[in-house]
Amino acid sequence: MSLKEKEKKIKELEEKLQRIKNDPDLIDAVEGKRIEDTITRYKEHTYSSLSAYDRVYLARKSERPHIKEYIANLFDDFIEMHGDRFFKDDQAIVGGIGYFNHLPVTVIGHQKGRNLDDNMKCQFGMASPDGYRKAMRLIKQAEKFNRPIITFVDTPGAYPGIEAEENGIGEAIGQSLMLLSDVTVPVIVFVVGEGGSGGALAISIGDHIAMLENAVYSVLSPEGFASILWKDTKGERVGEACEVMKMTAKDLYEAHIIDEIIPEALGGVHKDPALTYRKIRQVITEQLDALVRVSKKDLLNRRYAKFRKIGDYRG
Amino acid sequence: MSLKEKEKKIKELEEKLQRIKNDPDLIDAVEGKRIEDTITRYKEHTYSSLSAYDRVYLARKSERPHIKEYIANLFDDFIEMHGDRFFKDDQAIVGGIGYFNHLPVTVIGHQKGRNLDDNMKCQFGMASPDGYRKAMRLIKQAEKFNRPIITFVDTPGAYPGIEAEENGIGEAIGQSLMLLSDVTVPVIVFVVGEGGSGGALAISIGDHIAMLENAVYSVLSPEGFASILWKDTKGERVGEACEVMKMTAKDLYEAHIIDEIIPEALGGVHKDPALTYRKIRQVITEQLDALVRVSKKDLLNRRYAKFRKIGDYRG
Amino acid sequence: MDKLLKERRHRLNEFKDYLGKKPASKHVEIPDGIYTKCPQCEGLVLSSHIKENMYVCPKCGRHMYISGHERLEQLFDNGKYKEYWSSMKTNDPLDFPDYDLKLEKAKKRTGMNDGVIVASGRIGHIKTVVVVMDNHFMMASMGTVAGEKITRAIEYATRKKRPLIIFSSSGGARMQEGIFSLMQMGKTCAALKRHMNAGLLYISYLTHPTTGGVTASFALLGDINIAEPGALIGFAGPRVIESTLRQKLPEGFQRSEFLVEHGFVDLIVERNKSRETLITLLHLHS
Amino acid sequence: MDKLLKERRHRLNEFKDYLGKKPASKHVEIPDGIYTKCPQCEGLVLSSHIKENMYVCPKCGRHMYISGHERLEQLFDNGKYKEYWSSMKTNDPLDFPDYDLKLEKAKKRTGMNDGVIVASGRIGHIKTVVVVMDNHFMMASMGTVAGEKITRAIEYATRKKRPLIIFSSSGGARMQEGIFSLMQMGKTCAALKRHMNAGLLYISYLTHPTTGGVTASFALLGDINIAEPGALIGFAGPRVIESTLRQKLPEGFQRSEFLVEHGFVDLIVERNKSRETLITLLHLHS
Ligand SMILES: [Zn+2]
Ligand SMILES: [Zn+2]
Repeated sequence: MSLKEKEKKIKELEEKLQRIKNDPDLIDAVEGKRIEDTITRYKEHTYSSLSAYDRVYLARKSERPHIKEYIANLFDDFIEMHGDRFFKDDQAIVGGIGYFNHLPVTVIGHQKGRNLDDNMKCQFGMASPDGYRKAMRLIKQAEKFNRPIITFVDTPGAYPGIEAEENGIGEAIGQSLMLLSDVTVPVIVFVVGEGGSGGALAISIGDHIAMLENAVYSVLSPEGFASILWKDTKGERVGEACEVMKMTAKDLYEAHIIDEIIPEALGGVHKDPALTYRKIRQVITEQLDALVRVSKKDLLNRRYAKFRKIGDYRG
Repeated sequence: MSLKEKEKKIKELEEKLQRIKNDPDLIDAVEGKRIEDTITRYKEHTYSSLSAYDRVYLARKSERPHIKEYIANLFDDFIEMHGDRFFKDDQAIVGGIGYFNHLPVTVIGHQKGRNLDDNMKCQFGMASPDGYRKAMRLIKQAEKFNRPIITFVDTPGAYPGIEAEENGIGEAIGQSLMLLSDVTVPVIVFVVGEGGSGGALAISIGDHIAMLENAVYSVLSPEGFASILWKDTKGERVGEACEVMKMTAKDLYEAHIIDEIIPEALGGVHKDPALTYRKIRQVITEQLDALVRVSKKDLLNRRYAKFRKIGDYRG
Repeated sequence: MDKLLKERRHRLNEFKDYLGKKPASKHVEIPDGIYTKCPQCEGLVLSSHIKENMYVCPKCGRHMYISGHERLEQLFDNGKYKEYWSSMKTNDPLDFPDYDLKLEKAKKRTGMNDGVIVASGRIGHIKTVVVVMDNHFMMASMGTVAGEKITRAIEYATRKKRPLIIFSSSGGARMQEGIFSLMQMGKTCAALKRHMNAGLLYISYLTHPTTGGVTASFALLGDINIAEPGALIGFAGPRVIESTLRQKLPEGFQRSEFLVEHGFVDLIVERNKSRETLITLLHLHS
Repeated sequence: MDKLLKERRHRLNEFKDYLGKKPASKHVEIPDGIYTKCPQCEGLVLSSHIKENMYVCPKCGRHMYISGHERLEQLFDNGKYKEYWSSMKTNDPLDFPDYDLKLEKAKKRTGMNDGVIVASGRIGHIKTVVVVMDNHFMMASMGTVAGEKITRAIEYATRKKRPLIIFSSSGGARMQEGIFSLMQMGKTCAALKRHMNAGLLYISYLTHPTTGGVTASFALLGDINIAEPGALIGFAGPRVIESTLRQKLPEGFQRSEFLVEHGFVDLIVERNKSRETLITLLHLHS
């Protein structure tokens, strides 16, 4: 049974329990408790044995908090900044300035929409060159004012379209990688949902990379991967692709690609966002505390070494 | 009589003389010489008493050398570079790298066309934001490689159009002014034709500003000026505007806006471009010789002071 | 080429029309105690109400002309600020016909010697240098006085390590001072670069209308660009472009919202949120 | 969302088609002494003539596949260069099914351990570090070996203060090494930034086809970007885009000339002018 089906079953059971509870003729307290425990055990079992494919399903859930919720819950006096100063204000990337505790920080992240209208506006979180150029403008501004940068990554990938190619989506991502690799302020990255391809990487070069428990991060979507490598056009081997790609937080932590896993509530971050916000807040606090003490030179050298060492070769 | 009419008359006389000269029955050597002297005197008189309006007429002549001729005649191994890395390759601005004598330099200038086709391609030398952004890219590149910059100014002004406004023509000009004011390599500017408005100024912030004898440089075209200030829509007061605006090389030299006037052949640079190329070559040689000896700090301080002092106020 | 020139002439004529007639907000006089007709919604509002509302129409939100000094009073803590170089006057470098008369008239009308006011004081306790362009003085066009005062303001901010806010509003370069006006664009941008190099904050605050040489120099170079709602902001005037292209311009062309969409303005802030927003931004950068 | 995913899957399938079948130049085998049919003009040309002509069709100018080593021989003075790190092999970090077999096949076909060749030598007497991506080795996709070799090449150039030329050609990131491949984009760009900070010259030379993660990392970041005529250069493959948008792409989309027009390539240089142009550029920057 897929996680989607299991979740449907859980939902049905919970609704049933609710109906029973609300009808005093049908149940006594003891029996209610027993049913409740059964559901809880089923949930625990379901969510403690998630496959990589299940994580992909969870990572893409539209109920998950989006960038604006993270901003609202983690930062004070946030002011959103708009535009790349060349061409456009790409809604697929949100950026601005606010306080973390009492320290000014720059926040940048992908924006996915919740309804079709929003989805269209922000292209399902797939940014165009103008989005990455907006991000770069804000990164340079953060550097000028010595503000740490915190990014939230949640995108299926960069936008594949005529205008995006015309305006140099490849160039924009490359520039962004180069810029972040050398920016003299601390950069903390949170992969909170889907970390897809170069479009995700473009704002993921940082000093500390944390990933939510059910987030995924990969070179390409598992669908694309199965399709390219196995000519699987019907999606029959997507689950297999998810496993083999090692795209879950746990896989990436073990491969030393990310530094930390942020726990989510049972069933996903959206079941209890506050829990995850608290943990993220703690990570930012700890990291800023450590990173602002490091000299700019050491900061850059460490960041360089962090990415420099990724590889697996011999000879 | 306007200069245009006088030039027509000169041309007719010269053609007549040529016909006479070619017919041995019609003339003897002495008489030929006498007619020739008369023409020469008339030419000398005409071109030694040019009004500001006449200079505008000469400055706009399509026969004048354009940027590509200056490049071909002054620099070796020139390689043109294209594109702003954001959006477009604006043909209204030409830029590239070549040798001046044996020193690598970056050359940037406006490009006007000679025929309608070229005119359309390069918008009559009216650059769009992408043109100024291409120039800025090449200026930054010149700074990276410590190459002096030489600019050739010849534009009616920046392009007034929807796309130019959408893409921030004002922002692009402002950025260009800011960048050139602070670039750590020598910048030598030649106003070779029409120096129109912010579109000209954008590549005219330099350490040495030279202007061709018949070039003009002004806050706005005299037509625009007469129209705005005197509601002259029929062009009746354009001549007066030319005088009052003080837009000729001589006026600007006296007002300490430019540093040097480059002589042109009688009748305009196109009558003997080699003469003017020689003089430009000499100016570049002298200036580079002096400017490369100056420390970067002094170079920037002097350039700052040069523009800082322009003004005329009291109190 | 002749056709081009003719067209250019025509365009510029239209531009003049625009400069002379357009900015409706400029002509909304607000005498105390009587009603004023909003140029946008045409509603009648008590003039004193409009003034209390910082010259924003309470019915439709139209941001009308506010004098430079009124803006400064509403911006600085307790309305207190020091003005600099207010007596500076132009020497009329082109000796331009009737320019002196025009200046005299503008002075009588506004009590100022030029459209640019330089002020310094505290905003949310933070010492800040503020420039306001008041377009009741010859459209706050930029001649040598405006250029010099703005440059001095920037240099002062750099020297004192203070943030800088410029409220732009201008018809562009001042024609009567010809090339001297054009050069002020380079001068102000050069000064701004030094302020920027010093790591200081520059907020550009664009108000209706900002065009020409001001748009093409310091007005769009802010670390943060803010615009008032509905302000016209562009290099070439809309009529110039319209008559060049012989086609209708898109709805909202060159308005604040258009500039946000095209990536040149960070945020649109209503006048009654102006002080509050600036205080937040100043603190975030202090 | 499901529809989106389905579409994405469809797109990627098309992308695969593209990667697997498209680059016609890849499949033009040129055995000595017989005729070869040009994939563009379909003319028959003596194979030895094509080889002498640096694999450019003498009839229509089509730039066909040239092996990495042949390119290097034609580029360096007297065809002499030193190759680095040629024995480096991947450890197959994902332990990916059948990847080892694929690698073995590619090695047999090309004699190389990876599609990236790093070389150093003199070009017009100037010591230069050169990287060539040879797409006969698994489309020269970038896995950890390609990423490591390119990074070492850049670091070597930085350390020795030498100019760097990278001839790109790639299907993008190597899928079989998953996230490790993606990270090579960041690694190479970080190394490039240090080369740039040192004031050294980087010429990116784009050849057919350059797509995906190579386009979106170092390939468009040159101080000077050069392209071979008619090369396909893009992030998303044209079929991916076409099937997403369900419309015909414009003529010449993502070809070298298109990139010049849109401002991302400085110049298009024909292969027989390549060495001469690079010598001029190297000298201008030495
Ligand atoms: Zn109203
Ligand atoms: Zn052919």
